[in-house]
Amino acid sequence: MDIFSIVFYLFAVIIVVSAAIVVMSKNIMFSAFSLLFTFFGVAGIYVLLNADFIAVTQIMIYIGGILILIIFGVMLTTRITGVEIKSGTTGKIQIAFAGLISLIIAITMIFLFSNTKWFTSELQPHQSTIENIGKELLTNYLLAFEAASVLLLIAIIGAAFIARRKS
Amino acid sequence: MSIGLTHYLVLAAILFSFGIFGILTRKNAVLVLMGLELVLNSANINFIAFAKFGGLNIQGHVAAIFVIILAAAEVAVALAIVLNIYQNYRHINVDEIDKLKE
Amino acid sequence: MQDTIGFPILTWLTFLPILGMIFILLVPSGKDEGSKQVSNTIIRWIAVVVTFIQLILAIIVMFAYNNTLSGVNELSSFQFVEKIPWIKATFPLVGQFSVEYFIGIDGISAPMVLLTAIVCFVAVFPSFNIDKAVKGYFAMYLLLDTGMMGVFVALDFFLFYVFWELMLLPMYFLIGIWGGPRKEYAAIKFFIYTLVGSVFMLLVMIGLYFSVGSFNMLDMMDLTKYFQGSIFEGTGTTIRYIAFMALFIGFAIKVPSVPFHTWLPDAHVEAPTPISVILAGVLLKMGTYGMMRIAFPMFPDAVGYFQSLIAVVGVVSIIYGAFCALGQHKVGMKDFKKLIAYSSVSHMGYVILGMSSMRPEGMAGAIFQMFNHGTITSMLFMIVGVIYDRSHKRGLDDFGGLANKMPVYTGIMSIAFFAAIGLPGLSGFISEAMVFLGAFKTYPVYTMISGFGIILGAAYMLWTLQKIFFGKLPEKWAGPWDPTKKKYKHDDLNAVELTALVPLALVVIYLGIVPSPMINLMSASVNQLIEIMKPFVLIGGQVAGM
Amino acid sequence: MSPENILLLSAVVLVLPLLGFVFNIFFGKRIGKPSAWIAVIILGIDLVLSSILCIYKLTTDLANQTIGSSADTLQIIIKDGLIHSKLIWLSVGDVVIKIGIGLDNLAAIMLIVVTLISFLVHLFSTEYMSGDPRYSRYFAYLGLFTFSMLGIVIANNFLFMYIFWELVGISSYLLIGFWYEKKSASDAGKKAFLVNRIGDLGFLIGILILYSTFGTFMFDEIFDGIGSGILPFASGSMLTIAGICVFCGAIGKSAQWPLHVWLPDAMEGPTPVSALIHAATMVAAGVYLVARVFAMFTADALTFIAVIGTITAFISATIALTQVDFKRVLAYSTVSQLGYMIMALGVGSYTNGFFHLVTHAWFKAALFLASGSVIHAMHHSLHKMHDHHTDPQDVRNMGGLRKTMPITYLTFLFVTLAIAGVPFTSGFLSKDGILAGTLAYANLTGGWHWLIPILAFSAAGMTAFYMFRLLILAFHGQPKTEAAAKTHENNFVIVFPLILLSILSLWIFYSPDPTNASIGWFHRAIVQPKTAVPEDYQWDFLLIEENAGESIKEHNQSVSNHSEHSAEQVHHAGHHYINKFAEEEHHFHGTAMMLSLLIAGSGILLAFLIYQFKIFSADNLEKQFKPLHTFSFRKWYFDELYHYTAVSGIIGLSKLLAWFDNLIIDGLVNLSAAITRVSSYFIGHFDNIVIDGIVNLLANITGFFGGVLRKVQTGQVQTYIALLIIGIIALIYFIF
Repeated sequence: MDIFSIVFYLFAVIIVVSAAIVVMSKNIMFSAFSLLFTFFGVAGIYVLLNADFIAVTQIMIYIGGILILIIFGVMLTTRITGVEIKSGTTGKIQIAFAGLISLIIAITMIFLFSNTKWFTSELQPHQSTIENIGKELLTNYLLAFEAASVLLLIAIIGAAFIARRKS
Repeated sequence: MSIGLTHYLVLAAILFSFGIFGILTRKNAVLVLMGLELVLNSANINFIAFAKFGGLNIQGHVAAIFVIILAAAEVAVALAIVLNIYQNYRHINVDEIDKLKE
Repeated sequence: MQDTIGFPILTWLTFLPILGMIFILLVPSGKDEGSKQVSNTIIRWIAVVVTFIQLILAIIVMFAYNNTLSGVNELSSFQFVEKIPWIKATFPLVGQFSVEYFIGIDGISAPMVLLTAIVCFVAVFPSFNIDKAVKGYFAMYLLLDTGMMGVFVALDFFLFYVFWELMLLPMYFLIGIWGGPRKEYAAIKFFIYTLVGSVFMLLVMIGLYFSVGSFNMLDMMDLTKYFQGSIFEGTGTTIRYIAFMALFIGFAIKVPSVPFHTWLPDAHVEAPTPISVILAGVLLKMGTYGMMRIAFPMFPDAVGYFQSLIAVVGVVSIIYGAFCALGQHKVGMKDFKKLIAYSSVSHMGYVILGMSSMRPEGMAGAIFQMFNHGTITSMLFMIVGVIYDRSHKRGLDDFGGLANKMPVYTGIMSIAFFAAIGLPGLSGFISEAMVFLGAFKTYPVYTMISGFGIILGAAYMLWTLQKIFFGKLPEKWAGPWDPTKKKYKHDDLNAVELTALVPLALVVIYLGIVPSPMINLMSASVNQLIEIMKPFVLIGGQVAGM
Repeated sequence: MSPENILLLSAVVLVLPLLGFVFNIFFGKRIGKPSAWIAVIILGIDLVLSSILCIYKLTTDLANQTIGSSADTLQIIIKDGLIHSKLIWLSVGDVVIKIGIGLDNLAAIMLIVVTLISFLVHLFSTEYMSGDPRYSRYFAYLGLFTFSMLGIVIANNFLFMYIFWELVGISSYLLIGFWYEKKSASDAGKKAFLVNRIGDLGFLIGILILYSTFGTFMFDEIFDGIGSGILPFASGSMLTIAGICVFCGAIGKSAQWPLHVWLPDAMEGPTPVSALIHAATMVAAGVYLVARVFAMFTADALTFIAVIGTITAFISATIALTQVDFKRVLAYSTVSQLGYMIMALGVGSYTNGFFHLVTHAWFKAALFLASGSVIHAMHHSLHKMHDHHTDPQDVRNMGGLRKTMPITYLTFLFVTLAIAGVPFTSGFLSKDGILAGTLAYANLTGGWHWLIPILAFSAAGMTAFYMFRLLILAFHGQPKTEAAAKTHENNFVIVFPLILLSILSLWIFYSPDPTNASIGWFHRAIVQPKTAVPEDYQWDFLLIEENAGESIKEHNQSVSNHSEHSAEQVHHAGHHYINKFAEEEHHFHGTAMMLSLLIAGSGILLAFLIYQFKIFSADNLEKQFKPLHTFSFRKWYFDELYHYTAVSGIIGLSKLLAWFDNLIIDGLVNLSAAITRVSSYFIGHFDNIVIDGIVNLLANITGFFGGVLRKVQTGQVQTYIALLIIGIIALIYFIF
């Protein structure tokens, strides 16, 4: 077992455990903080996959943006002092049913992934991806890029519009 | 056995399942959103894994970036909706919001 | 490829109205009566400004235009060309499907571009009288403008077709919503007629595409580029004759030539004034333009086969249209607009006759006649619009003695009428004379027959002139003070109407005295077109040796 | 003057009236009455300039030269006394269309005719039209007309000719219909324009034939082409047809039979206009055209021209015998005289034909202006009496004007003598020449051609008769109405043109010998051009004899160099006739003179016997020859004939076609639409009942199951997601 594997499994464990906490914890704040670890773990996996830019993006956007947003959402919608800080689940039968479904899908996917002969290419020597991503974004994916920026703009405006307090 | 493509895929599958579980079980809309984030992250792992091993190369990275962008937008809008729901219902329990039924 | 300006001017020319349309749609419509007025005024002036800029651009194009270059089927001598891949898709069975955004002008389209810009600009002014759904009206108007301009600059058949259909839709709504009492009938009739024409065109277009492998019109004109064994390969085959006939009918509906003309009187009668102006001024030209741009150079062999038939269609249109116009004095509604509609049929017949001659004079005369008919008929329809606005009548028997009440109006109208009957010194004469000169060399007998058209033309025009303007003023025209309109009903032209009419009158007079700028514009292209046709068609020469 | 300057000056002469037109159209109304004087001054300048041009042209012998080549934009050519320019107007591919103006003796003399009469008419109109609400507009139209007429005169190509031809038509339309409140006036304008258009169509076809043959509009190039043996469609008869087609233009404009019907109606226009347009200039344009392109007419075409001219001269003379409207008599006399000119050109008497044009222009303009003077006076007198029903133009309301309007009477008398062909007038000279020409022609060709001189002489007799009838009825005897008695002589502005024009009708201005015009300057200046038509298609007597050309040149030179005495000597010395026809004409000169004097004298005598001395009662004669009288009075029923054939035919056809278009063609379209609608109605019902029934059945079944499955729809997002995922799993298993 080389150091690479160790690191991978370390991150994998972090991810799995924290994800489990996210979905199972009764306390919504716990969930939120576990989500932080999950995101960190995923960022680590990205690093292992030579995706430096994506890893940085993951940290900056997911952790710096999305997570903060979610926490704000929690705070805004939950009376901190009230009873509702703990989030309930939907009931025993549903939990069992959902667990079953999740299990089935997990087993199915793992089965599929491990039994498929993926087409694999030679590993590329590692190089910084930032420059290439930049080029791609501004050439082949220019339209998509622009569309995405418009989408973000719309999302901002839309979010502000939806969330505004009705007079 | 060195860490290969399958490892990453399996990890992603597990993450995905957790995400689905979260979405299906939680009452709180914000927690549902967290589940959704997990699902998106698992997808991203797949993209990046294929970028490295499957010859998807830089395109995989770009796709991942777009997923992240979409996630950001989605969270913003979804939280806005959540706030709106909160203002209307004074709670954000998704199982009690069944106006769609009518 | 000549790009003398270094600026995609044709794209601007074409899509500027769309930009204007967006602006117009952004203007908030007011809630109360006062703010509604304000927003309507803003919308109207946006339309004026947009079409005016378009006109300026068109004039710039004309100045920058190099009239020694021929165009027609040579890519290298087209001007202001823009060529960008637009749609590119690969289908498993069909193969690659590619459409280009390919535009440019040559001597055939240049006069039409100018005409479109002029007519669209002047027709804005009579549109000021539209009070119903102003925003929608002008949005449609500008969309129509883009469609028309696009048809004249497109060099890719698919693009051409797209613009062709694009212009159809706003026209349908403009007639169907803002039209007269039988507007639905007229709009549907117009729509179906034109759609039938488009279907013919579409079929041939697809056939050509499979034969050439692209929608590039210039490739379609090159017989050597046709695939081996494709349906339109070779010359003189039956399928090519059928295809040409389909195209010809498709375009003849638009012209409209007898016997495909009956949509025109109805559409004109029901359409509001500015739409009549555009319909007669620009839309009809698309038919003959399509023949010159597409049907003729792509199927020269079929033109040779059907040449005398085309000439006959022209002659019949001239005579039949003139007779029907004359008949409007006696039967039916005695509608002024209907009379002009039939006169359009007659005048467009000269274009077809000129084209069929395949002589440089005839061909150039045909293009020039297209331009002149556009300006003259626009004037005529606006003239009808002027009295219709004042009296809400346009029957030929409803008026009389207007010359005394409205002298300026009568003066401008005389110019239009005399231009329409081909008075020398006005532009209509030059083009008709050139058509005659060319056509006589190829078809002397047909030309002599069509000569009766000028007598009939004079007859119905002078008759109209007499009924409406001469004689004694009838009682109702001594009309009382109309308090709602704050003017006498028979007021002479106001500033808005003058702005629309005077430029056209000046163009008509100027081109009547100095036609060479316009003729030089098209000269090289006309020659090139005739070069393409030469191996296949009958071209009259000096008749001495015959 | 250099050639450029001559042409420049001609262009100035041409354009000046146009400036007047533009000025009066835009500013005339604002400045009011002075606008007329501006027009008069412009015409005065024009008159001076054209006089300079004419005198220079007639007295100078220009050497042949060419400035510039045919490829240049502007080329100036002097050849055989014609100085002209060629300017490239349009070029399309290999087709080059040129225009230009030219000046030769013919045009130079015509310039004076047009500008002088136009000037006098302008002057006359300042008084005659005063008080009209569209006073300045009237002068604008006069300017436009003068411009167009001058354009016809100095055109050197068919295209220009045709352009100005049409412009003349339109300005005449505007002027005839000037009082457009009257329906009859606007009708007359329309009629004039349309009838002219029929002739113009022929003209256009003629031009098209020539253009398609020679590829040019230039007169000289076309003549050269014909001369070098190129014929349209390689056939001489096509050349004849081309000639006849071109002549059709003249038939229309010069009101020749069968298109003469517009001219009498055109008298609805203001009287000065009638003098300018319908007496002296515009109607003479047809004659001018024939003279201008004389070189291209074949023998057959010339015969056709002569026959048309003769018929016109005769028919209109018979109509004029019975008309009672002052101006209509003059109108028919104009038609008749125009027929004379056309006939003269047709028989080959080129110089005399054109000579008659000029002399006729003076005296007919004078007649019309005199009639204008009479009508003006009658109108005023009626106006003072507040009588608005009596027709001021009807000769039956006049009489005795000799005493109240002495100057008008004297001038009218003099020009009536001129038109009747009494010696010492210009009319005598020119008419005599024409009659001699017809005799010569008939003698040379023989056969039925003798009808031409016979009809010509009888028309001359009738002319003398009806002119004196008019004179006697209007001026002699007792006033027949109160209004006539109260008329007054008009003021100087009206009378001056009358005097000037009647002075111009003296013989002395054209020839020192009152019996023979051929020794005057006019006949030296205007010489029949060398015919371009190949000998096979031309009368041999019209061909210019080879040696004759030389002697003519010498003759001309000697004339310009020596005194008239020596000219006379050369004249009598013998062989200088340009062709056989001229010689024959000379021989018949004496006979024609005697005959015409006899016939005119008897015509005048008869008029005096009937109307002055009442030896024969006019009423009795009328009763006796009732059918003939009615036939003449109703103008041979030409108007009715045309109305019931051509006009009704065309209107009927147009009605039919409009109806056909409305009902049949549109009907077919609507029928197909209706068929579609009906079939769609049935299909719709089928669709509604059968197909829709099946669909509804299915829908009910679905509804039932839907009701069952409805319970699944909880409205909860999570349930939906769960179901979705189950679906996906199922799909995965289904696939693999």
